[in-house]
Amino acid sequence: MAQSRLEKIGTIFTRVNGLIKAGAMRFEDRPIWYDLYTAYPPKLEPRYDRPAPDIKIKNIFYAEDVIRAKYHKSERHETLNLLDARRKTQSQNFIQIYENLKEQNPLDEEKIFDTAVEMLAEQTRKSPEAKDESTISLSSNFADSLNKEDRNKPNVNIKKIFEE
Amino acid sequence: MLRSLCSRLEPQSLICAVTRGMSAYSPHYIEAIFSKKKQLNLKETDEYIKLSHLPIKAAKNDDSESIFYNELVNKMVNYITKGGNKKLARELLTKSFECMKRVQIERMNLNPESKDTIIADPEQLLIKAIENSRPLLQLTAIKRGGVKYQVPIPVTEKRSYFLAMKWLLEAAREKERKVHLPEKLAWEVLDAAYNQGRVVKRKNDLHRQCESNRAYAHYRWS
Amino acid sequence: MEVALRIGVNLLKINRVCVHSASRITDSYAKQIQLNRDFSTEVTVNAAPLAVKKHKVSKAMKAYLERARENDEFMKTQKLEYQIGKRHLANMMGEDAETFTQEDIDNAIAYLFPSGIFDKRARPLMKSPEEVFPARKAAEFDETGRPFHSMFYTGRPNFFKLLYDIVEEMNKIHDLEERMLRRGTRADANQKIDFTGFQWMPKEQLESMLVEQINDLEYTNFTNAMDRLVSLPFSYKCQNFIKKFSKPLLDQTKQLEIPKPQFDADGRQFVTTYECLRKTARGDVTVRMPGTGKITINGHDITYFEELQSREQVLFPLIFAGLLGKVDVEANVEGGGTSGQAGAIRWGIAMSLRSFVDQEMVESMRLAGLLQRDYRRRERKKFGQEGARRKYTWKKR
Amino acid sequence: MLGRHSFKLPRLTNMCVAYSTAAAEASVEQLYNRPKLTSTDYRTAENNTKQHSAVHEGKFYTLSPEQKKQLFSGGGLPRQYEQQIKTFTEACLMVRPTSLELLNYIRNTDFTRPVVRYVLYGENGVGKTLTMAHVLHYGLQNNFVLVHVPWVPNWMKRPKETVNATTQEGFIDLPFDAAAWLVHFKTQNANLLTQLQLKTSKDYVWTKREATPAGSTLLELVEHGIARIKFASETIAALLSELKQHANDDKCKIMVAIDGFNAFFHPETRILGDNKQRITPDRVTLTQPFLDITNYNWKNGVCVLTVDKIGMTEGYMDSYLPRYLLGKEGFEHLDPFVPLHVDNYSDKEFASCIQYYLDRNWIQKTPEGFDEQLKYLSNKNPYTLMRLTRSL
Amino acid sequence: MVNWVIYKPDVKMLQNSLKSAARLFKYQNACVIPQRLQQTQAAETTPKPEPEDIAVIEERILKNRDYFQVHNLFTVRDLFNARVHYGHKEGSLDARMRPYIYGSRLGHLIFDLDVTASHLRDALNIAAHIAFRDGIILFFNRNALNAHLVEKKAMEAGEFSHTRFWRGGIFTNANVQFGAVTRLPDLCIFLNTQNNILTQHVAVRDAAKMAIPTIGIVDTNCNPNLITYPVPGNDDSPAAVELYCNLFKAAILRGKEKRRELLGETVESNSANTEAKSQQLNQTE
Repeated sequence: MAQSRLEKIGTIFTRVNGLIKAGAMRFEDRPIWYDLYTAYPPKLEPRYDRPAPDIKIKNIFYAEDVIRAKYHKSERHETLNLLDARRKTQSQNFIQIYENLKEQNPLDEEKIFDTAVEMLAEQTRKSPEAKDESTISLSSNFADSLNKEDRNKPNVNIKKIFEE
Repeated sequence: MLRSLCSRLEPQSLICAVTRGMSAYSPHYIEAIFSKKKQLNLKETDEYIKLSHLPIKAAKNDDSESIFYNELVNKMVNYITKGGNKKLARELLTKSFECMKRVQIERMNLNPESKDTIIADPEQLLIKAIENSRPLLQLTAIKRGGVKYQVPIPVTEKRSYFLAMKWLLEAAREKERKVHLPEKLAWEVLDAAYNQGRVVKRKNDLHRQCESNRAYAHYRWS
Repeated sequence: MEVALRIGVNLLKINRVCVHSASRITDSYAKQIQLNRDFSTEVTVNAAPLAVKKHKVSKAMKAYLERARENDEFMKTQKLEYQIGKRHLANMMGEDAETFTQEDIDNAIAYLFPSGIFDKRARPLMKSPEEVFPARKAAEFDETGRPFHSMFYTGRPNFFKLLYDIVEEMNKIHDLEERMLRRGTRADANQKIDFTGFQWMPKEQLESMLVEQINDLEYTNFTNAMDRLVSLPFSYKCQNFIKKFSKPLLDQTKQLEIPKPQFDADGRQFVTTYECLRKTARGDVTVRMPGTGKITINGHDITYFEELQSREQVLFPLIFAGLLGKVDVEANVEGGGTSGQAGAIRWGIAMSLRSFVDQEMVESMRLAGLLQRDYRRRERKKFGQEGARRKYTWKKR
Repeated sequence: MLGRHSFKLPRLTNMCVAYSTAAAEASVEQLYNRPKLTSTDYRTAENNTKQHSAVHEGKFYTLSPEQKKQLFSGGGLPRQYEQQIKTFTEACLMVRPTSLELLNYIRNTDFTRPVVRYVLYGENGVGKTLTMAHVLHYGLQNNFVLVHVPWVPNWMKRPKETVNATTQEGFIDLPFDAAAWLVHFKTQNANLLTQLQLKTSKDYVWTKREATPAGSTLLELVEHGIARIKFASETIAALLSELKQHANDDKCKIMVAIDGFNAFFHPETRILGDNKQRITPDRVTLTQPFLDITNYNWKNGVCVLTVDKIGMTEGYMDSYLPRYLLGKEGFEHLDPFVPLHVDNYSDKEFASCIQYYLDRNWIQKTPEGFDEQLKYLSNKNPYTLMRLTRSL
Repeated sequence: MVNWVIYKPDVKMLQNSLKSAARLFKYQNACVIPQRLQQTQAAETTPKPEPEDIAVIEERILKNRDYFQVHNLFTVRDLFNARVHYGHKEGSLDARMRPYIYGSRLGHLIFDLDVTASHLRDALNIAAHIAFRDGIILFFNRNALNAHLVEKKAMEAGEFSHTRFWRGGIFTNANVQFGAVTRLPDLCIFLNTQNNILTQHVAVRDAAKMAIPTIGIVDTNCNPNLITYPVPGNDDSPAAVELYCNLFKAAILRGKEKRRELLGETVESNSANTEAKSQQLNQTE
């Protein structure tokens, strides 16, 4: 190909463009992407020596992080099943309970926290699923996915996958 | 002793992963199993069927099924050998066997009532001697902070056999020069078989030293 | 307009047929790959199109067609020359040129050009040009230069497609296993593939099957992947796939044919093994079946060997087979030392004894390493070294 | 597959354990599995060699220690056999077919006829010397005067001292060896000679002062030879001629037993002459008397000779046959002689030998088929068998 | 956007560490292109009696900003579900990726999915156009975990893939390496732009050398400079990669379908295309 192979100068477009202008490449022989590039140029020029912008990375924090941190300090970390997007995590539950309580009686934060912890414990004790969740094994996964299949068919059409 | 439970000089697996670079055989060849007893043992396992598809290396020219064959004795012959003169080495060991046997038979004849307690089989004597002079621990110099410590480390089984045979031979070789090696070796082996003599002493010395240096034992891994 | 278009397309098709006929592909698998190319766009125009494209043959295709044509012409002349040569040869040998086969040609060549050279490649030969000139790969792309194979750019498309297929099989089996587990059924242990007695297709064969050169690492990748596939509990479901790449190992004992014993003047059975080699010794050994255990070596008895070790070696197979004192052995050896001669006789006796023992004992003898010829030789001395391995003592100066 | 391997490991170690214990058990087993020994199979109580017959073939008989001392204190048994006797604490000899044959001949000899020369020959280590020992025992028990040379090649190969002979020009004298032989002769025959009271027939003048007058006993002659080593060789010559004389006069029977007789006809000895050249055996003063006594020109005697390959030196050991070993000269010297081939053990002898060894605790390892293996390894050669069983 | 990030903030850490864990399950719910969006909006081209050269059409459709309607292939919510927003840890950040990053959550970088979405749409548009112009599209991926997936999707799209060790010179020395004059791809799609030792894939450089446009999923530790159409996003999670693959496949198939429609061709027997068809049928259900 009649072109410079030095990728560090300009962009692919400028290089091909230069060739066409200089007559080393006929316009009819231009590559397929040439028109596309002119029509839809990339947001930033793909130059090798494009300098890095000096943008500061901001930290992401939320208001409830304070209470979440407090919760995590007292409670041990739970095991999560990443494949299960439906179930809420313990801390999410906790925060929800906490927020609810706070709305009801905006009083002593300590007290609310304690009651929220108690309520959460109550909740986990009630639901049998919680126990299963603590021990993730293959069988529980299967059981889980079976349930999933029953509950929301359109979401997980496992049957179709296997038929492929 | 735990050690006695382990096999002696036995390869742990039939198919060894280590291949020698210059070997005349392709790496998938396995060592010959020329002992009938071992073959019978193998036959009970399902390993045997697998073996039927594997190519086997030829048996070595010192392997045989004859009454003279013993693995340990063979090893000993190899250790005695100098400059490839195995014939001489075997002759020497045979002579020392003869010597041992004569001594033992004479002892038997001296007091016939203890006939059953005296071992006269030189092969058994040698094995016993080697078992008696096998060390359990060994000292190695390990450098820690510029100081070399004599650290006791356990000896692998194979090495312990090697050391025992080496010591026996060294003891036999360094005695006064007028006595021939076979006789000296015979004396050493007889001594060691009765758990006395220089080789056993050497082993005990080493063990004692290891015991006194036990404080350094942790340098082995730290 | 429509008609013209059709003709054009037909022409195109014919063109492709030409390409195909020009390509000579040796292997079926490769052919199969070629046939179900997913990426050729085989089309017919059925309705009035909204657009037309200019028929453009890519540079790559042009170059390929040119090469194919040249190759064809070359092969044509070669074939012609071969036919003429065959005729001449037939005339020389005084036979009919029409019925002159390749075998006849080989014989004629061996007769007319007696060669003292043993290297196969150095001998004169006359073969059909198809065998002599390596087959060339067919075009791997269509007229627009678009490759047929999805993994064309990896350089070894067939091999990587094979790896892809293996993973595909594995995924299928995984899915099956999941379904089965959910149903509560386990894999049938009886149907489990027993891979003992099989091995994967050797590299060379795989290469010829794929029409691609692969390196050792890639071959191990292949075998590892296949091993993994076999180790799956439901692997028997893809037995056919596995079978395609496995090769049964022959029973080692069955590989060697056991000679039938002959009968000598006394009516005794005997077997002679010639070419008993070990180190530089060579000899031949005769074993006679009902015997008294007489051993004759070069006219002497066993005292021909002075060392015990050599005698033990000679007796080893006899002791092992339990035939000591039941057969007579006659051996002639020359060359080499005592150990080598004893080894040669040992091998000879063992090989001959196979005819007199049962199959189980033969296997047992093989396991004992008696039937394996010992190919080890003295290692040569190297210059700059004291011996084969030992180096000279290092001196600073 | 992986899983299976991991299962394998413990089992393998188990196997090893089994193996090592099995080895120990086997050694115990061996002790009890020994074949029952019945002493009549391999032993005979018949110590009188005169009574030995085919019944006793292949069996061991015991030599009483005194007789053993008398016969073989000056040599006559192979060194390793001596060692074995020491270890076994008894001297046993096997009755071999060849010795039986020989004894039979001797028993039926007509002693008025010229002496018959018997030549024992055979491969190395088949038991020629021990056959001769058996015959010597017979001679001792039957009042033969024994003229026994334990091993002639000793004189020709490694003499203790060589001196130029004083009486015979160009000859070499071996005074120490000669004296040693005289001592040997004396121990063997002292009793008999005192009984027989053989006298010298003429004066022997050694020097101006020393002389052995006629009529002195042969023992005195021998004593003189031992005392005056310088004249030992001449004493032997005199002694042998006197003995021959007496035998011709029917005063005694003589048994000549010379082991390694072919050494007298060896092309060369290791003795160096004046000009540092190896000399031939006929120039050794000891040769002539023994050649004389093996001549056929006397009666009342038997000559038992052995020819042996190892009596020769390197390059002359191609065959064990008498014609080869004796050479033309020696063959002609002996010419009418009875060749007796000593062979390897027969099966019966071999079995009895193994049993004897087992009895003496010489063979300690007796796995199955050990005798069979020994048989083929040794080719039933007695000496090889002895060597093989050393380490067992 | 903010809300989505808040949605499950503390699951994030674990998920991120599990990014490259073995694929136990199909990430079906995350990766299937939502049905509501999948219908191609019929292009508003009225049939004309006289067929014109396709080049003219190619030229003309460029005027349409989004001729193949790629913007409706996915929503930002889909991206979120497929965990596209997870970046690597702060320490491994390549400074040139800063503009694409929303922020750092406890040391883990989070992509700005709005930016990602717009970049992705650009990239899909280009891919569809290239496919429409009968260009060769080559998929790259050096992550062994996703290699099979990428190969499979490329095959389904009727395009090419290279997920193996890159032997230098495949582009730059193609005529020698393939032993013949070879047409190089017209577009390279990198599902990750790094090779297995976490340096830049050599093909990125080679493509720039040979003037081949590239589309690349760039993670926070990648260099986006040489990539013509970079798409910032998580390049490790199988879920994310599956989503990208599906999107690119859909875009390419749309381009091809269009072309075929215009040329009036129908497919005879072609497994990949039948598959595409069946999928289309699924979509129309």
